[in-house]
Amino acid sequence: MLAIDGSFLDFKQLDLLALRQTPVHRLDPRAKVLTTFCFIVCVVSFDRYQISAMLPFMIYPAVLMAVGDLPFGYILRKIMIVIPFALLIGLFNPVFDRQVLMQIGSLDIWGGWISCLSILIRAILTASAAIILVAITGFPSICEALEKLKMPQTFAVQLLFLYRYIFVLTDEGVRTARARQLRTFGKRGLGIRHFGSLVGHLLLRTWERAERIHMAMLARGFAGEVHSSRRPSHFGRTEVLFMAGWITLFILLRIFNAPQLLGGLFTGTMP
Amino acid sequence: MSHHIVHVKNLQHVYPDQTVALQKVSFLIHHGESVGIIGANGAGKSTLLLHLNGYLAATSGEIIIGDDTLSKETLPEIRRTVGMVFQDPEDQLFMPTVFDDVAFGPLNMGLAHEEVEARVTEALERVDALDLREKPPYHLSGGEKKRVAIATVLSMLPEILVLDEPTNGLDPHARRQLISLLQAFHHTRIVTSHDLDMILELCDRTIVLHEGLVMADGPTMEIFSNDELLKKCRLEKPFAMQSCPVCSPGKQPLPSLPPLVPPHSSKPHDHER
Amino acid sequence: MSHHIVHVKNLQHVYPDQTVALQKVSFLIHHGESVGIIGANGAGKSTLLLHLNGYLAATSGEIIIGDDTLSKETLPEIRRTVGMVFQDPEDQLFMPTVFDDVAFGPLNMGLAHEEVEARVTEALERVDALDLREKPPYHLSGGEKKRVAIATVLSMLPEILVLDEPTNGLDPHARRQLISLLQAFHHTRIVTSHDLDMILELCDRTIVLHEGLVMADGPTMEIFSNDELLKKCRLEKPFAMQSCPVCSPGKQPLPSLPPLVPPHSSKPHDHER
Amino acid sequence: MHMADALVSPAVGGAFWAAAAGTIAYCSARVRKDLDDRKVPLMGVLGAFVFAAQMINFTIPATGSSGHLGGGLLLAILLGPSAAYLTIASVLMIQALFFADGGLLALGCNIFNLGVFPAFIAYPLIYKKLVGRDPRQSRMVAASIIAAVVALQFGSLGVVLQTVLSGVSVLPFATFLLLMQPIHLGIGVVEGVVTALVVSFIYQARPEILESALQQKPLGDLPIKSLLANFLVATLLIGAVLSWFVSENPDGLEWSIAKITGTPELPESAYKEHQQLANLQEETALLPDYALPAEEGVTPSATAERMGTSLSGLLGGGITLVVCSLIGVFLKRRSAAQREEA
Ligand SMILES: Nc1ncnc2c1ncn2[C@@H]1O[C@H](COP(=O)(O)OP(=O)(O)OP(=O)(O)O)[C@@H](O)[C@H]1O
Ligand SMILES: Nc1ncnc2c1ncn2[C@@H]1O[C@H](COP(=O)(O)OP(=O)(O)OP(=O)(O)O)[C@@H](O)[C@H]1O
Ligand SMILES: [Mg+2]
Ligand SMILES: [Mg+2]
Repeated sequence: MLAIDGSFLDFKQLDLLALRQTPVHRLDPRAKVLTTFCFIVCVVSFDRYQISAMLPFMIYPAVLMAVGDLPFGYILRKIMIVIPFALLIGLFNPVFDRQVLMQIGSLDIWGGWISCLSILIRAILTASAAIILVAITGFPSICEALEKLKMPQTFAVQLLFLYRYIFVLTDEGVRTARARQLRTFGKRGLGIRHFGSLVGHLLLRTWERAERIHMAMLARGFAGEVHSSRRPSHFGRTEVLFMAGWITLFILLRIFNAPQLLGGLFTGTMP
Repeated sequence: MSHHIVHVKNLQHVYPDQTVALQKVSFLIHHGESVGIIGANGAGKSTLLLHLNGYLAATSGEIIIGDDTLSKETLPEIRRTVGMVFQDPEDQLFMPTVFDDVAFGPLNMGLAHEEVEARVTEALERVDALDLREKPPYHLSGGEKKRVAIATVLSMLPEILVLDEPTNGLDPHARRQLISLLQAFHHTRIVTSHDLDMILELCDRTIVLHEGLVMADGPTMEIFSNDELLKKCRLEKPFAMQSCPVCSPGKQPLPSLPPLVPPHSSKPHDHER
Repeated sequence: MSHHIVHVKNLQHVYPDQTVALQKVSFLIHHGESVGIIGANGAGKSTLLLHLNGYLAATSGEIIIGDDTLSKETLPEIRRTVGMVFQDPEDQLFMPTVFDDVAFGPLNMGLAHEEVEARVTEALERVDALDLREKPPYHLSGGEKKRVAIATVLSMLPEILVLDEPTNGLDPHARRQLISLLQAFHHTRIVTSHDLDMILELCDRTIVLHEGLVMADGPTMEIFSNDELLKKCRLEKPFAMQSCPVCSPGKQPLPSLPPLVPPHSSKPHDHER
Repeated sequence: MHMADALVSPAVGGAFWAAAAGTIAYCSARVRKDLDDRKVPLMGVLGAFVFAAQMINFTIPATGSSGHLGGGLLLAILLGPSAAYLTIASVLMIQALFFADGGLLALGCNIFNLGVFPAFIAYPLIYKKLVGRDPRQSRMVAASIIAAVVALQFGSLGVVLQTVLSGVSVLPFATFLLLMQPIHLGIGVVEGVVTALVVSFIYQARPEILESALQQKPLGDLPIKSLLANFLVATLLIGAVLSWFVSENPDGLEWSIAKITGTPELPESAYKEHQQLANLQEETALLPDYALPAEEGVTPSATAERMGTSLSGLLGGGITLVVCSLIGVFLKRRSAAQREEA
């Protein structure tokens, strides 16, 4: 149970990070969303045996974490949570792909190991990009950006409601789970029948809350449309520079294997 | 402009499951009055309030706000006139930031952006929450949430302010702040609460509901002096009017007064350890 | 049997997001005492209570219940000893009927069915809710829910009863009932609340929390006579003491007593129409 | 089980993004047309409910392991297909952003796998048909189980197909399928039982909630069959294109460059320098090409050469990491200093 409280709080903290005021926080959210997307596409477009060429992409999360004043340990912890799934599938690679691609001393390195490591690096890169995006933008602004990029309004608005009430409802969920746990005396888990009733109660309360929210909206003149109160944000020169700079860098790094060139300088394998 | 009376005539409400929440309720509230509505759990207070801005439709009876009888046509105008603050501010603060939330009503009224800005600033200033503008509501404390919830309503410049149990869950300090805030308004105020001391401070007039009926309606002091009435309606005198337990332990509502030196204090507490 | 003391030593709690909710809290509560824990919103009251039955683990410090120090091994035994009633009864009632809910704890303790039956009946009787046995909890009123929530805990025969804001949202009558109910227990009772009048009636001893520290611990009467302390901790005197000329000399309790015939009553109210 | 960015190729991710986005647009239009302005807050709050419910675990009988509610089918039952689809999509979006669960590029795949099947197949074609207008407990349990199993089987099939098509994992199709489908059979049964329990609880407490969902008009002007047919065609097309794509050229960027320049290889740059660099890259990549043959008889000299190139790759990689971190540390110091001044 404590673990759950913990991960939920993580959620709150990520949200708090978005309230900071740094140059990257102030950028128009569209620029950040699009850049993140390009980053991810470039990273996943590497072929499955590629490792070294992906490493320079670390520069993007590193710079944003630094400029955005994000706590490194915290972001790292969040990334660690995601890695197991990718690794789970990736670990099958050494089983099925045993062609020897490389030898270190007398040790054969199978293609499977390489591609597994490649998956791991992808997971770290893409996960950190997503988490950093939220931490420097904030969820509501991401929604706003997506709406400007033509996401339907109905979807955007209900997404905002979802986000808003996650905090309230998970609190409720935690308290209910807690009340139950305190009367179970170390018996693990919950019988499935009890589960139905417990979640049913939670659903009932949720439904009633939705009715009250709707009531509050009507009381303030809601007539089916949520008007954006945002002052028009502008996509200015800074944004263009930010996007153009990063995307150019991503493409260059995608085409040229920088570490290889760099390493070549030292080992003298430059042609 | 009308003089913004609230006139409820023979209001009855039956919920779909046949619960009769209001049997026959009538009263007239004049402009600028501050009226408390009190009653036991389930007496029908919240149900009554939800009629005042047309969220619930009366089973029978009539409601007149200002010059308009409540009906489908007058609903938008009436919702603009009657500002409703719900019991749980969580339900009322549903937008991503405090600013968005306070701007929600004015935007729905179709106002221009500068006008909205101005109203939001003014409303937040009045509840002393201007510095919370950009915060998301889930990072506010209970008292702050309540104040912002009131601002969301003030920004629509309502003539009548309706509040359901505003002091619930607040600590004494936050409660005191809220009461001062409400005292400073010149709107008509209609307030329900179980906090009878708040009613005593805030409201000149009190309406007592009991099982969907108006049992009494009159000056707050008179109502709270009527022991029989209070008892019948599952109410009590406000504590401020009950005698002080320290000074008059003789005749008094407390079953047993704790001795001034309780048994345990013979041993020293070791919270200093 | 042990004498069921509750001994908290240098308790500190830091939430995962680095909020320091309790800085250093120590106290000793003896068997049969009734102790109030008061403080402003966010002072750490609920956090403290959640430690007493091991739901939250202390960041540092120690908790001794009866003869056992709270630890992983003693947890089941301690949860049996300490019965916890949460603020919102909705959180606590999750089974299809009241009976199931009250039986949930005893069944988990592995008791035989007759024994469970007996305990449920006894617990419901004590809170005067035997006739609600077969009802689903979502159809109960606020006061009823509260009483059933207490029964769910009583059925486990706890030695120590811990209640978080038990009177919140109850009408004066239900509140009075609840207080009498609690007064009749001989368990150790630990109660938090913003309802200081309830604390005054129910608790001989009061602990004042402020920003995670114990600011005072002593006889309730003494605490509530200390104006300076109360002010510092964002608290007020209980209302019953505010109006008393002896207890609050000088300062008139009610800012201004409304005249017995308020201005508006010159016109007759027409709620009888 | 979620698809992850690390396993998806840009082509597969992009194709399903397009499919998901199209469906979202369609469903949003439908919900708007409903004119039930209660629906939008309700969808949002129920989405949040799914998160809350997922924090509560139950014990799966006879296994000792624990599970939680998935929620897709439940949402469909409470909200109807279009609104449920949008809600599921937004739940997944939050998971992708906040927990990096799945990932942004794989989001399209996940919305497709976990949204389309429960909302547009399992609920209208199975659950609704089986329960009809008579939600008795036994019928409801059976219908929920079947519907949930079908939805999850399709969903996990989707994960398998997308993974295999992407070609990042080398799990053979058949093996992967044999791994995934039985697991999801179990998960489906549990999901069905749990959904049925929650629904019957609601039916007892507030029957009108379910009735209003049941009364909803069938999917109006665009009949569900044609919608499904569209899905089917789209999926087949995507599948066909992708399989060609994967077998022909595993590298999306190279492919698109080839597409743009009309040549099958990287553009033979007119500039000599560029040409040189391109060669260089080809020769010195840690593992230059996906299709690199790994026959037995690799000559010693070839091995040595490869050793050389991989060494430089490792070294260069190490240096790159150090440089990245140093830049990070430097920037952090600087911005901290600036804040101090301010
Ligand atoms: N949605 C509903 N459906 C059916 N009955 C309802 C509904 N809401 C309230 N009731 C019933 O109507 C009656 C009046 O309820 P109401 O909420 O108005 O009371 P209240 O005076 O506000 O009580 P409290 O002090 O507890 O807030 C109660 O008996 C209640 O059970
Ligand atoms: N789960 C949590 N994560 C982080 N901080 C928390 C959490 N719960 C409470 N807090 C913080 O810890 C402090 C103490 O909270 P707590 O709930 O114990 O206060 P309280 O005295 O019970 O207040 P109230 O009178 O409003 O119930 C507050 O600052 C609160 O914001
Ligand atoms: Mg009410
Ligand atoms: Mg508390």
